[in-house]
Amino acid sequence: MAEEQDKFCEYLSGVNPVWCPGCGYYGILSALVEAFAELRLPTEQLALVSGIGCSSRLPYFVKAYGFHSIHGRALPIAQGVKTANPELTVVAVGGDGDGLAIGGGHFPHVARNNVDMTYIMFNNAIYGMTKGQFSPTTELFASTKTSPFGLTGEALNPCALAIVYGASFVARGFSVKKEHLKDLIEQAIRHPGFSFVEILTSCSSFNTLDMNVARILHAMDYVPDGHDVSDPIAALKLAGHDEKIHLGVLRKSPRPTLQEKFTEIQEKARRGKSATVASLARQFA
Amino acid sequence: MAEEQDKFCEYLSGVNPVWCPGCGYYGILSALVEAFAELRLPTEQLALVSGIGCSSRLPYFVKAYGFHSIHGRALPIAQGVKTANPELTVVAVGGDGDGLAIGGGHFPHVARNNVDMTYIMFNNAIYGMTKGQFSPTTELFASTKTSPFGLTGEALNPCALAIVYGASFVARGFSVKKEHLKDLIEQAIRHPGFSFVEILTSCSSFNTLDMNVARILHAMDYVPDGHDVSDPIAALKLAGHDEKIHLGVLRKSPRPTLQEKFTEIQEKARRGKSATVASLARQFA
Amino acid sequence: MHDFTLRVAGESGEGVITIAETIARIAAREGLQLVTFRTFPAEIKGGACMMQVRLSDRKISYHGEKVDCLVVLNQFALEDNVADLNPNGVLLCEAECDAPEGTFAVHKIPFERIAVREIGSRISKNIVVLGVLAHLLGIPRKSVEDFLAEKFAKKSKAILDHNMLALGKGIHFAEEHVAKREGFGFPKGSHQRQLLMTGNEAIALGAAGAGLQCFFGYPITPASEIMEWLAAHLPKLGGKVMQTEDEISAICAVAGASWAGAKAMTSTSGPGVSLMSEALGLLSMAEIPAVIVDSQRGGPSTGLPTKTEQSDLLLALYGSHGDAPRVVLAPTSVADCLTLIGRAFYLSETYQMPVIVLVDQALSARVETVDPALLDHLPQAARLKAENGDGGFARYRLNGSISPTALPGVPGCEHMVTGMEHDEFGNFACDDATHTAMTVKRFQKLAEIGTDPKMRDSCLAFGDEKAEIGIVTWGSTAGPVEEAVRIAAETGFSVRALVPRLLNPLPHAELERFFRQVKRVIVPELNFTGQLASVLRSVYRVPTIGLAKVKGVPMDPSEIVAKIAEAAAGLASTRSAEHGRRAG
Amino acid sequence: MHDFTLRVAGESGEGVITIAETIARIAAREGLQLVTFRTFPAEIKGGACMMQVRLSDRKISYHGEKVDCLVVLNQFALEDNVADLNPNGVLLCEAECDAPEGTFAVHKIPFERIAVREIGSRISKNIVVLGVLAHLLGIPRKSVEDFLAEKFAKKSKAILDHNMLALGKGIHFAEEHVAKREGFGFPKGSHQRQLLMTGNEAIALGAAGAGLQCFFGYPITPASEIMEWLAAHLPKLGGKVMQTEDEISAICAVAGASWAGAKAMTSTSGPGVSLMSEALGLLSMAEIPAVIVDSQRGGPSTGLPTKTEQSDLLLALYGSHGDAPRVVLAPTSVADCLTLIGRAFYLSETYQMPVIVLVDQALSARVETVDPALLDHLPQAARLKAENGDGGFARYRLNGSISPTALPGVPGCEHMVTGMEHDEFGNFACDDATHTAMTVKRFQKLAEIGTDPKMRDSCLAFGDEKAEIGIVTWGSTAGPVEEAVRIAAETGFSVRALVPRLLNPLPHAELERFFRQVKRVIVPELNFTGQLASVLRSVYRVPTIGLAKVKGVPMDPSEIVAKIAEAAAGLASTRSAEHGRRAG
Ligand SMILES: Cc1ncc(C[n+]2csc(CCOP(=O)(O)OP(=O)(O)O)c2C)c(N)n1
Ligand SMILES: Cc1ncc(C[n+]2csc(CCOP(=O)(O)OP(=O)(O)O)c2C)c(N)n1
Ligand code: SF4
Ligand code: SF4
Ligand SMILES: [Mg+2]
Ligand SMILES: [Mg+2]
Repeated sequence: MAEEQDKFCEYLSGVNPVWCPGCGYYGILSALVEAFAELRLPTEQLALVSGIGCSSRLPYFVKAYGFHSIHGRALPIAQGVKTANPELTVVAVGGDGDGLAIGGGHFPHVARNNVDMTYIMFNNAIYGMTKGQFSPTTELFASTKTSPFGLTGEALNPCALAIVYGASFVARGFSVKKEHLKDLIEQAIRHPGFSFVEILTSCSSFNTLDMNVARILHAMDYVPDGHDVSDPIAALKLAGHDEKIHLGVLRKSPRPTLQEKFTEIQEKARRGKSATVASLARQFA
Repeated sequence: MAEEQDKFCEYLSGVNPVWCPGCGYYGILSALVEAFAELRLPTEQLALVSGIGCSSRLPYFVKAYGFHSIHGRALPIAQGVKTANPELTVVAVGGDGDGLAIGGGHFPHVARNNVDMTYIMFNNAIYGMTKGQFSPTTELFASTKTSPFGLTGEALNPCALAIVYGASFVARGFSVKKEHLKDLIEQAIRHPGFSFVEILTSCSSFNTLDMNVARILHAMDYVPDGHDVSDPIAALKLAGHDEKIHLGVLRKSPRPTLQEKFTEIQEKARRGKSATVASLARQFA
Repeated sequence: MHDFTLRVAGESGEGVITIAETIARIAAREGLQLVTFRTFPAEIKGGACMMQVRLSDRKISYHGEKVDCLVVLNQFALEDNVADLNPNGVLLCEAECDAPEGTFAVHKIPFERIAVREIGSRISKNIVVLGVLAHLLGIPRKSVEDFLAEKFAKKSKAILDHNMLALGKGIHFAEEHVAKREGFGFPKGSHQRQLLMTGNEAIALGAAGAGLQCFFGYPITPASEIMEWLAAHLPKLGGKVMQTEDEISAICAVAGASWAGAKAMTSTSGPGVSLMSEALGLLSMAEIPAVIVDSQRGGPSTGLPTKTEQSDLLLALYGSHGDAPRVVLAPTSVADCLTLIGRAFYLSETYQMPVIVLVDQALSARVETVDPALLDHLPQAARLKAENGDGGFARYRLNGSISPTALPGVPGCEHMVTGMEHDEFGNFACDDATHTAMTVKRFQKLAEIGTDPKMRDSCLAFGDEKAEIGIVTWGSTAGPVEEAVRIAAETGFSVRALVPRLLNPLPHAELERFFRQVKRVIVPELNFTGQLASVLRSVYRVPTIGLAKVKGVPMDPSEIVAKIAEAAAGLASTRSAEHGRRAG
Repeated sequence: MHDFTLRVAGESGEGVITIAETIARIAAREGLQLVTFRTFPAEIKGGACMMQVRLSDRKISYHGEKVDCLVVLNQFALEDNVADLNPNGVLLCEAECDAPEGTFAVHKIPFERIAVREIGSRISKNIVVLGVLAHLLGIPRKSVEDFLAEKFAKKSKAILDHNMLALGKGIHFAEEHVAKREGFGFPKGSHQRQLLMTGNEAIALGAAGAGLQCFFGYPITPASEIMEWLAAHLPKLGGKVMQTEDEISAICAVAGASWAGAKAMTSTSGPGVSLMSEALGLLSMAEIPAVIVDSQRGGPSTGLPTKTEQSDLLLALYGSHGDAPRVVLAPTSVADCLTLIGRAFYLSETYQMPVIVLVDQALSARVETVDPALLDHLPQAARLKAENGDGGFARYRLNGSISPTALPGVPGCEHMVTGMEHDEFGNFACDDATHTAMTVKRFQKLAEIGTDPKMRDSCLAFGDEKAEIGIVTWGSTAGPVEEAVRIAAETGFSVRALVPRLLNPLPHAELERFFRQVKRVIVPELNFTGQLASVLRSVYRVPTIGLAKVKGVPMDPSEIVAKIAEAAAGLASTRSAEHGRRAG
């Protein structure tokens, strides 16, 4: 126990989280570092990349190489990190606004390129950092600061998006179900290729309705045992919220990672011969 | 016949298309103006918005109010147009690169907000304008100018995306099947809410493989009669290319449009009372 | 007393802002002029915060450097703020605090104990403070009671009673323990009720008043409140407000809405303007009106989101590829926010181009009095429009810089607008002659704005018209500069300050006249590279004395006064050297 | 003849470029120096096009204003181009053309008929033209044959034979009908094989040579070829090239890859740079090396994608919110593209900041000779790195401007990089002192680059060192300026030109010395607002004589010579006025 605690602490930077009391993110942070500890990942091999938002502050609190970047750009940055150094364990974290609003254009492409990394989206259905405007996943809490008379759009479903984008691992967790969440994160990191984990979590300051703990505890269910993760249509069905909100691994579709593709490309390009800059210059002679 | 021809010409601006000989876009242009003619839309009520690409040149060739904008931004601009003047028939056109690569972040949001407009994507699976780099839908023609040794990513499926984004009308046409296409465009324009039409079309200069006419004629099939357009899962199944490439209307999910939401919001805000700037200022007294 | 400055400081959540704002609201009702200042904790929740309120019976433009009365709710707040208390001021502190020695009067007051013991709720503390202040500053009890009654009108009677009780306890305690001072406290008001609002509220209200129809935006500190106010109120006037998925979408939707005929606007901060760079160029090229508000914060990048800075000027001027003209305005006060947002709509609609309004965090957030009459002067601009046509509409007619537009829907005027270079009809054209003619047309607008009679008042000026020491500044730094000029005059330095509120095109006539007259030019601004100074040097080739700081809060008048003294010394020594040479 | 200029013009798709490029390749093999120029039709396919090749036995920097030999394949091409033919030049035109009267020699040649009738394929026309040119310009038949043999080495023997036949027919026809002229044609080469490449190829090759590991980009005219060349070749060296979904993704992936330790780069044109504005600020703030190439095209907005312009300078300098320093380099020739891309990696890696390299469509696309030895001089820069640590790594150590970094993977140096203002450890800090100290640190780098010994050669200079008329220009306009200075000297005007290749920080020592010496400063540049001129005025407060044009093609030396003459006249009249005054 004490040893577990120690292992856990090894992954904390010592910087105290700035989150509000009661914020669901505390639970996520601890599930995350426990997963790191379980996987015995060397801290120096861990690259945590985030955008901007309360959730994106997470890297400061973890002992790892951390990149707190700009709003919505965690994914392309993470893709660059992994491309440059495939040895690293790359994890991108961020909010629903960061990932589905301003950063929503990058998600399909990093997924379809199967960058071998894990993307963890903290879905609190609100913009926490900017104090309570609706996000693309806001559904129940209709009268946010920028929608005082109701929302205009239907909410997006992050897991359904990830599936259609071709993410090769898609799972949904809940900040309150810490053990389950830890396990999902471990699986996601272990999975070779692009892994997506949506975490339902409540913003205690600005939206306690959408991801209300009691409500979700009531509405949730685990992915049924017989679910075929290789079937995208089955995964899409489970991803929907219609009856129950399903927690667990929804989809797996293993295929070559971006890194493997790069290796293949380099081999094809070389055709067994080695090249130098001087040899390349010869085409201009 | 001559009268039909006249009607058709009424919708042409007189500017000659700059497309390559053999480009599939000629067929699309004629299906489009025939649909306009069929619908008897007054030219001055037509607002055509486009981004950048060969396909985005279309508005120049049509008699209408046209906005040739910047790469990837046709949708948010069109949303602005419709918001300002709900009377207009707003049609956005553009390429697969314009809409799914640089502009891919806007698509989910205009769809989920159900802006009452029609978005027509010319899917030639290539960047035509910039002379032959792969696009997010390139699949078969692997060795494009920027992927000489093969592609790294899986192709995206525009109709599947539109369905998950909550587009309230989703259809797929083929530039060669002009009558069918014309009919789809008509339906899309008539549909209240956000309508999406993907058009398969070949780039005669830079990609004749992915949308090869003979190949598609062989692989295509029409949406079967019994298909339930109100079922998103059924729509997603048909949207896939696994066995056949299905042409026709895949999905319809009528719901209040953005304009209707705005009206509702204004009513709620007013609570039956009328306001003036002076009355609003009183809160600061 | 003509002028009185109060500061309240404590922990975020303790009611600091409520106390200061209540005092401010009551003062505004009495017809006093007000400028306030507050800090924002960088923490997501909690953290130190303070609010300062300066009241005067005359027009003021700065929140005051020293305070006459300081209220602190804890020891940290005391230590952080006591240095700013006037030697003959009054310190009100929570009873447990360790007050330092000083010439000021100190009153330790058990605010919290009174609240907890006598009223039974810790959150009543702020009303107790209010009671003490009412007594000390000589605010009529009735004014405070009326205000509270209005404020809690929609709450239960019990809540109101509760607050009235707290107020009474505060007043009562003060009457017993706090000696009132002659001439200390509220100046006499004009009794002409002033509006009291933040810069962001002034922008939102002014935009509504100028006819804004469609607003698109994306939340960002410190601009979000503009969108939030509009979301709550514009629909009442039939307007539409929409939060988009990002700033690119917002500016593009503005472009679309504006093309379709609506007065359209967005508001953001630096990161958003950076993202809008490409679309801003489209607006210049396609000649589409648009109003963009940038509430600047500490940069670069995500920077210091809750701190103020004036470091987006060069971005506003030049932040697009190609030669892309845009108008830049910079309000100097909250009232000016209201006025200039109106002007922004006038200029964008008239000249068919993007107009960027630069404010900053401090101005966006500070509460100030605004004369309600300003609302009546907001322009109701209209675009030059063709009402019908018969085909072949020349949207970009080369006949002067402003071509009539036709809104979608007008029969016979169907036409193209485009971000590509184009001929008069909007068709792509890339020959030398067309590109040159169209570029000239687009830039000609700036020249015309420079001589637009409606823009004659583009500069503020303070100080001695004959002074040899000059100051040019912009935006919210105008306040500290005005104060500095006043202080300098008292100390015997004669200074003239000029504040262009139109930064592109610059008001050449005024600036040239100014530069002909002054011998030294100090340019105070809240950025590192001296952005306005660099533009002035480029355009007028005047030497400038930079006073460029990135400190996160408004400049102190004393920093400016010090620079004035330096410049004066420099001038004197040059003069005596010259004199020496002439004598020698 | 030391110098010879050939132009080929016709319809896109007719082989115009092949003809001119073949001549160019053969000349480069002979060791001649070459500068070329070509236009790009704005149409998606087809449209008028031309390519010009200037050959010399000395270093040249401009493609030539007048041509010695003009080959036109149709009447339109003839009419568009004949005005540029030297009075004693030679016109080769398709037989049906209507050649105008002139002092030049005219040869009507049935290129197409020969191709169709005698070789049996219209597309052989270009080889027939080549044959005629080989004869007229005195190119050894063997050189042409060798070249063709190599070019078609991988094709079937039949194809090669076909082409050899066409070549023979061309030469044969010319021998019978086209009189050779003494001293007309190819100058004598040095026989030191030169590389022949475009500016875009030089950038790509130079980047590979400087150690580029990861490239991310998005296609855009006129920069796409950089990415395309790299996609085809960098993987051979173990590098990775990826087309991203947009420019924002590209620059962000560059940021990520660079942070992880790779030399990383992107290339784009103006619209892409506008979109990258926000992320560029992140690179400045987080102190991450990155190389960004901007091949400028006509603006603003989508503008004139196939035309050249130098109108992104101010964007490159100032295009981010906040005070965000970046380095800006501007190569002046194709060879310089190769050299300066190497320098860009050196500066970005050494100073840990973004470096923008500004080229333009004309330079990107033009083919020029490059000395192969330049490849050996490309720097192999390395970042200052900590190799291990024991926790608490101070990524932003305030000890000089360059703090050692640690790459992810190094044990014990785990740390944060961030776009927020931060303390030495990368933790968010928003106090005045930290923000000021870190801003100073970030800008200090620019000062240090200014005195970096590796950057001593930051300026090119031509002309008379004692001249009173000065020219400052940048980028590809250096070529026309060098030519203009030479022409002006011949006409009796003494002129000195200075071309900073480093535009931020400016090479102050050289510029200041220059401004002390010259009495007039002309600033030719291809934009409307005079962007470099405005910077020079701001920094040095010198009066400038603008020569700012947006014409879509490189400036003509004659335009510059005219301005020189004007300036000289102005100078003379001032002088005589002064003289008069002194005499009076
Ligand atoms: C370009 C840009 N636009 C806007 C912002 C302001 N901003 C900061 S965080 C945020 C949204 C936060 O919401 P989310 O991503 O859901 O994260 P959370 O705070 O809820 O964890 C916004 C809009 C910014 N920093 N940069
Ligand atoms: C910001 C920006 N980036 C890149 C470009 C260059 N560009 C023009 S069109 C285009 C893609 C065209 O492909 P697609 O959208 O599929 O249209 P198509 O030409 O195939 O019809 C690109 C990358 C641009 N104009 N602007
Ligand atoms: S604002 Fe919401 S999301 Fe942010 S820290 Fe507070 S509770 Fe958590
Ligand atoms: S490049 Fe392709 S898409 Fe563009 S016009 Fe030509 S054939 Fe059509
Ligand atoms: Mg959120
Ligand atoms: Mg395409």
